[in-house]
Amino acid sequence: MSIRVLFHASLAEITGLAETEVEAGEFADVASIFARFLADHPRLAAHRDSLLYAVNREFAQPQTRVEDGDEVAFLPPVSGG
Amino acid sequence: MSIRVLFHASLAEITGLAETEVEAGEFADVASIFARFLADHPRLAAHRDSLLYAVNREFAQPQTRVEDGDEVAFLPPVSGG
Amino acid sequence: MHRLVREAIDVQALRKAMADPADGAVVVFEGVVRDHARGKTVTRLEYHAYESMALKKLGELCDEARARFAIRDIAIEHRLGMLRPGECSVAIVVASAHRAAAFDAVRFAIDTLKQIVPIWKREFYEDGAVWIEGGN
Amino acid sequence: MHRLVREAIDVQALRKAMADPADGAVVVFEGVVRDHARGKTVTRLEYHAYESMALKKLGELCDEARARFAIRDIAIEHRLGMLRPGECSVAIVVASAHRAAAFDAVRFAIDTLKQIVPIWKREFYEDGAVWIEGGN
Repeated sequence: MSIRVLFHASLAEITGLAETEVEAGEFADVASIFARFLADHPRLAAHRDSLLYAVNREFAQPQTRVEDGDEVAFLPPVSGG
Repeated sequence: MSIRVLFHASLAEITGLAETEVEAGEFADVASIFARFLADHPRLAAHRDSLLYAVNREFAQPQTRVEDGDEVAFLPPVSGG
Repeated sequence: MHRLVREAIDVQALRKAMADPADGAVVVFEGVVRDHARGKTVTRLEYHAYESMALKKLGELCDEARARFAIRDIAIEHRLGMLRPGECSVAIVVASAHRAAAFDAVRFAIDTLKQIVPIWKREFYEDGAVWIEGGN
Repeated sequence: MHRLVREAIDVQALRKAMADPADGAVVVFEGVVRDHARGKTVTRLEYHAYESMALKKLGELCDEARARFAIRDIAIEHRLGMLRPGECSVAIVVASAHRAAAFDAVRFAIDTLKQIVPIWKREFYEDGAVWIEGGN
């Protein structure tokens, strides 16, 4: 009963985590998972307005619902190419 | 005292000439040179409306003046690339 | 064909793999690591990807290019890991019967890649390194 | 750099000769001999040029591309003589700091080449050959 949580690029540096898990039952949506990590890593606040969310490798919104087995990723604005 | 005259691509096939010369004193402009070859090669008439003229490797007009030592070329619409 | 690779991109091989006698035009875009950015000397550039999602998005991008433009095929390779100035970070090859569609498709592909494919670069300077956020 | 060549165009060599660590983008256009045209099977294609004028016009075209677009350099090679389907008839390489100028310059170069450079192609079919007049 868990949700996989990924942080990429600068967000992985801030949290010190590239990948972790949270209990599925405790979080209803993407925003609630972000709030949980924001509490531990206040420097995430500066990225709140620009960051992108993905659920199961598809772009998502803060209010996107999450459930057991999902993969939630927090992404800075992309800069590939 | 001569002008070099070039025919390219389909025009060379029609005239049977890729390169020839005319007497410089007998021709005042590009059009008069074309008229001279049109007389010998009436199939050139079908190309008259589409063909391009060059004098000394620069695009020119029928009324462009010519003189001794010039290189006059008759060119079909280009199709390179 | 779309891949993320950690070795040097072989643009010529990518282009040869796309050869087809029905093609009249091939357009290739190569992104190259510049030795200067933001007024500083760039010593290295690191590319990181959310690989599973990046591959999904590259695949969708190729499908959309094939649907929107009259092209025969498109191939994209993006390199990951540490690169030096002058090295190729991304190569896009489009083959088509006529050139306009090939130009449009390559431009669409690189513009879209820079907007939606989860890949990030970190620029290394003589005095530090910075993750770049947002493209151009 | 602009050349008319009678051997196969080595696009990779042309591109490598353009490498510079200040470049962030390289765009390559290759014109390729198609095996079909005008509803017929093309067996061969012959390119003929008014060589002295074609070189002059290609040089002017490169100068104009460098003047109009923010590019570092442009190179063009056009092949002459007899080609088979699949072979490269013309290659254009543009290197620049940013990609938009490179795309614009390559497109300008091939569009202009097809309008003003005195080169002609003759298409050979199974039942004859035709000089093509006017481009696309």
